[in-house]
Amino acid sequence: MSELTLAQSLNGALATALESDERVVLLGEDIGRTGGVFRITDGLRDKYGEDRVFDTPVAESGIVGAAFGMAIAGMHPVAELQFLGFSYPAYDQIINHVARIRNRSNHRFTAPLVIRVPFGGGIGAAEHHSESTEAIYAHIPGLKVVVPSTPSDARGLLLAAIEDPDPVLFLEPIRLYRAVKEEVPDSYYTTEIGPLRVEREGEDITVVSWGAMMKEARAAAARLEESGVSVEVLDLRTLSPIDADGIVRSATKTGRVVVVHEAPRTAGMGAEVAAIVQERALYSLTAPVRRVTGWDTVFPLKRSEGHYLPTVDRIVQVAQETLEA
Amino acid sequence: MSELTLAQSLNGALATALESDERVVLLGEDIGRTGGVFRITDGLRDKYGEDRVFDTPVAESGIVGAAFGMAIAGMHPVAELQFLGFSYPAYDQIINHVARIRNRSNHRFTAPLVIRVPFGGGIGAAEHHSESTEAIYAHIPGLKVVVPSTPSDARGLLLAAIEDPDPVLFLEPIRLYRAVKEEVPDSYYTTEIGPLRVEREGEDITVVSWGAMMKEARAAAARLEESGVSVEVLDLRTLSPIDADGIVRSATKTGRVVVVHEAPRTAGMGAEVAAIVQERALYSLTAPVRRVTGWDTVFPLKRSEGHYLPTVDRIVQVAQETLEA
Amino acid sequence: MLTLISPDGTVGDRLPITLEEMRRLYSDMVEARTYDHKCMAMQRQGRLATYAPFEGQEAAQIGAAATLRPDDWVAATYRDAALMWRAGYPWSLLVAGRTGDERGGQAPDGVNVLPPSITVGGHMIHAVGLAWAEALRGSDRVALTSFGDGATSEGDFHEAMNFAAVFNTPTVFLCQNNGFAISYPRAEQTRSESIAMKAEGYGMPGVLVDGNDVAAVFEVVREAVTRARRGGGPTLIEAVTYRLGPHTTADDPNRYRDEDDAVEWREKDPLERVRLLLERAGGWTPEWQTDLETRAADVIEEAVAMAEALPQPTAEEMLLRMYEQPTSSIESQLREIGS
Amino acid sequence: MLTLISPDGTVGDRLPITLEEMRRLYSDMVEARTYDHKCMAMQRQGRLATYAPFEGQEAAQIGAAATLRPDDWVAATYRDAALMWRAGYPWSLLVAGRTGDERGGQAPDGVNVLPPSITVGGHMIHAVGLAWAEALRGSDRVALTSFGDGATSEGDFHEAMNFAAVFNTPTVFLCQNNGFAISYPRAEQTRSESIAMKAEGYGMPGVLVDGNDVAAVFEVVREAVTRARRGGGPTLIEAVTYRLGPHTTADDPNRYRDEDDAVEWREKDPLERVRLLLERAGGWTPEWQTDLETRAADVIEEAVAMAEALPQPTAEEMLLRMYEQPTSSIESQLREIGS
Ligand SMILES: Cc1ncc(C[n+]2csc(CCOP(=O)(O)OP(=O)(O)O)c2C)c(N)n1
Ligand SMILES: Cc1ncc(C[n+]2csc(CCOP(=O)(O)OP(=O)(O)O)c2C)c(N)n1
Ligand SMILES: [Mg+2]
Ligand SMILES: [Mg+2]
Repeated sequence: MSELTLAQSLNGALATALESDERVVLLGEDIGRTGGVFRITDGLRDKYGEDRVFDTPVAESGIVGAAFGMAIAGMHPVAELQFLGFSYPAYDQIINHVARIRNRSNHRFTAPLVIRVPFGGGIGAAEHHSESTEAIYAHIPGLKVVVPSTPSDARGLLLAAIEDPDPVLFLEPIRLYRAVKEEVPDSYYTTEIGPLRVEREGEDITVVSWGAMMKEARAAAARLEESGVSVEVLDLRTLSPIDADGIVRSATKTGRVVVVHEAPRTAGMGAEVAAIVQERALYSLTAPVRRVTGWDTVFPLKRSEGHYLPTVDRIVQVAQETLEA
Repeated sequence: MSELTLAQSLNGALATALESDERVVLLGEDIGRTGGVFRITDGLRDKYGEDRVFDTPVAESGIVGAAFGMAIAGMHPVAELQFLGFSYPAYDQIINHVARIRNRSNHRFTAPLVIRVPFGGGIGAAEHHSESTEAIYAHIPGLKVVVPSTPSDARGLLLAAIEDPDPVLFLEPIRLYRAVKEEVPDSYYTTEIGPLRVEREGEDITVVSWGAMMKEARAAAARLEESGVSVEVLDLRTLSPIDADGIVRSATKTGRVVVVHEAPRTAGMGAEVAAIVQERALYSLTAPVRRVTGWDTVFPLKRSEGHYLPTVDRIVQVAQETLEA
Repeated sequence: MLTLISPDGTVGDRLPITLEEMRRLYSDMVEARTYDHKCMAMQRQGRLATYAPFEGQEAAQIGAAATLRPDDWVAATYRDAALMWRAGYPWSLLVAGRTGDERGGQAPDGVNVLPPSITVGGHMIHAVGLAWAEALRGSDRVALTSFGDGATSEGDFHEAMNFAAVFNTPTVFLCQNNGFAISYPRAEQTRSESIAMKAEGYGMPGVLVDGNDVAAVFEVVREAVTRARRGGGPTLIEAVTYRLGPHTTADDPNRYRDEDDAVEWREKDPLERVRLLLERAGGWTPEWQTDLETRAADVIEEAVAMAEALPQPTAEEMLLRMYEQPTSSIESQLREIGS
Repeated sequence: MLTLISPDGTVGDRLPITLEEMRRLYSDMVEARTYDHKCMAMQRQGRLATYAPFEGQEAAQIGAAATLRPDDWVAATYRDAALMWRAGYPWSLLVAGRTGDERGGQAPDGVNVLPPSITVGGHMIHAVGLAWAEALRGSDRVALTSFGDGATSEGDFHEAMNFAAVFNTPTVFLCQNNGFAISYPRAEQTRSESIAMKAEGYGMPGVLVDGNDVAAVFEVVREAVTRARRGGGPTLIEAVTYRLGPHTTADDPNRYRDEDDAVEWREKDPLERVRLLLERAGGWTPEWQTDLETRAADVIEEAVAMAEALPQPTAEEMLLRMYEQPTSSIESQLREIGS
């Protein structure tokens, strides 16, 4: 066990994967010499060699396409894209090739690769550096989308993603990289892709979130508990496949659901959560599922970030409205 | 007035736009010499010249990026991408540039361009030729997403899209190109982007759809009426901005909603419709909003198309379950 | 541009292969053309979905594939049936794919040929990744990727070429420049004099070859394959050829090209020149030709029969084909279908 | 590679411009460097978001921009503040952008400079579309796009170059090869000997120039601009230079490069060589230098003050910036914010 940040835990998980499976290679922009813009691959090239950890030209489609070819040939590549806002040049490779090869070849060829991407805002970054467009990936059949929010989940989910026989998009919440520390086992363990994690049990209302917004979700829950409300907090952890049963279980119990995400509201993952809840727990609902989300705008620059990101206040307010409905 | 197919109506609208606004130019793969794979631009290069209608190299990002530059410089380009499955190489240009320039330049530069894309399945086409990934575009702030399903809407919406000061993704239902004929005015008219169209009024249940699935939605409604059910059918026509008020109005009236689309269910636009309805009309709902959609799979090849596409039977069955709920 | 066999069947001072090998290549081209004609006919009968014929491009495809080892990788396109077949992919699966059946994409075990890429340009980088993986684990397999002149305009072509050169991967890029991308002529596709010369911009050798000359194609591809196998890195080869038929069965070439061109190119037919050469060398008789054609027709008929005998695919298969283990969403949709 | 002014300030037989023009270029470079240093300082004080310094690249940027007409188009990057400014973009807006304010992207009316592209590679094709539009309506405006060595690996570079050549658009491609893409050295980015030579693969002229020599840059860009203006089509220019500072304020160059390199490149400083030249020609005095620096400092301080005086942007502005007319979704969210 070591007390680790999320960033350290990811670094450790990658080291473990490189150590335990020779099919694992890492590739991406600046991940070798500098250890990546967030230093998640720090030290790995020195330790595991230039034949395992590759700096690449600036070409996202190339990175994913090459990793895909390697995966078909039997390797387990872990590609890094620097920010989710720079993943779009690779969108075609992901949707038209990576996610489809098993289908297209009727299981003959498969693409066990992981695409790691830092995502989300809140650090006053430049344009395109704060995106959280998870919905456009969760909509792709054949791809799994995973989002850890704690150091120990990060390790378990990343090792599970690398082991997975199918491709996984692994989204890393930038704002949490160094925000929390937790005891993380040093052993090789995996956390199942799919099931959500009940972060906190409660009776009156369910707050559903993932990634960096878990911080606000937790804080809002704590605030609400102070005024005597019992809040159940769910960390989805996996957006595709989404844990519909887990969400419905909680919604049925509390009858009230608030879903929180950074992405714009329209056609975001909050819609899917709301759709599932009303589909399967309508008669348990005492209030509509409400969405506390980013607005339908481009993620703004530093000075307006506060206008955009869901705050603890907004979550608490919407939760209270939901409780009063 | 002329009796036109949807394809002919689009061709006429493009001719009208070229005729009435010299800022309009057309560009895309094979749209000049051959009039495009679906002949939507047939004859336009001969009539309006090689300086208005351009065949381009095979490069979707280049087509959209160049059209974007032209739009900033004051033209109103209409770009064609051959199929929605080939739009992904241009996704980065669309999300990171086209949809953002107004925001990024605080209104100084704008991109009044239209990206026309045939979409949807049902004609036994090759892989990638049957996509309906409208959700990944509707999620993009700054972009409008329009989908006509009738010849007269096609003309009015396309002219409105070309006039629009902001970028519009214009999705054309392949299966309907030549499936219906309708009287279409020859005059210059626009149909407002945004408001849905009530295709048929009813009291007992609302069926929401768009694009090619309108055909099945209509047929299902007709079938249900035979058994005495009064069905309201909504054609969304615009997916972004979505006409939430229009949807809620109908849902409030009928209390029962079925949404139908071809795309995979998870994180598709049906989720947004369901989310809106339960958010704003929960207490009017007598049954959950149900989604009749494609499965969470790649759109299959010809022999399995029937397994994938929502059928009239499936819609009727789900509507009946909703009515009995 | 390297030509070894002229359209009239005469050769210069050398041929890279024996007469017997040449007979094999000829026989392969006859079989491929038989397949192509059969598919065109089947499509007209409504038995196939859209079909993209390769008539006129047999030399480029057969000549290239003949240089490969059975365990090499191939990433090719919708128009590369001859190439894929010569690399080990059964005709029956190629036909099955064209009937609209995903099972057609399932190469037999041991055949390292990817299902044909329908997107233009996206698959070349896969051959870079495949080759890179082989090099990393010390095998001497190479990856060959085939694509058209139009595909060279896609950004992915650029990224693939650059990655291959930067990482020195054993990848052979085979561009079949058949004059058109659907209706768009090669002369407009790019202003560079040749496609082969684009290789220079990546620090990679580029070779221009007569794509209707099976011996010349064989020679230049073999050289590239050998170099790649020995760690010498990637090569770009431009095989200049012509698509004699339409782009696909949905296309009408009269809209964009002069049929005189096609007539001219028919005179450069890749099969006929080899036939003339073989005849002159005593390696061809009308009886052998009849024999070849009969055998080819039988082989293709059998393949068609196999493809058409595949049972109707089920909805369950469609859902189960998405992941190794069905996810919760697939499982719930399976239940929905079952009900 | 064309050099006109050597690092020691000596010139060959010709200079493309007068002494007075040279003084202007020098003065501009001093002002640009003042801005750069100021931004680095402000970032350390927490007054700016991440900043990407251009120190060492002033000659490439000022020399190129000086060739443009005020109505020409510019599509440049996060590192091109000097270029954008010389093309008419006010320092105050450049600073505003760096404080994290979208209003910094709003070029004044008449200034045809796009907001800096943060994505690598995506903006070059915009300069193709801009130039194409101008050519179509018969204006003689050109579009210049600036980008780095790393950007040439993106697929969009390829598509932009190809479209420019195919449609003969009046576009000037200026690659500032500053040796690195963050930590990735130019030698690995591509195996081609130069970036300039990539132009050939598109049938476009490619020119290699000493990017630290403002006169040489001016000359080759002027030639390209003139050709483009006269309908002669696009040009690719590679200006070889060096980023003396870190990639951005978040970067530590010691992780990937030898500081000796930077020392060596400091000796090729683009300002110093012009100062030496001017001094020798009687066009430079220490008093003038002090004057320039004082004036530059004042100008930049004023720009900073303007940027920092911009009122806190509102949430409403953020929503209203998405469309000309707010859509129904924007309107309902405005109401939500208001409540
Ligand atoms: C990404 C993408 N864009 C567009 C298409 C539509 N399309 C199919 S074939 C083709 C032309 C390709 O030309 P070329 O590469 O020369 O190959 P050929 O068909 O001549 O063999 C186009 C544009 C596609 N399949 N994929
Ligand atoms: C599409 C995209 N991918 C990755 C990045 C992250 N990134 C920012 S700058 C940079 C290096 C660019 O190098 P170069 O083009 O040489 O320009 P320089 O920074 O040296 O001026 C990278 C990879 C980005 N901004 N956009
Ligand atoms: Mg071709
Ligand atoms: Mg650089």
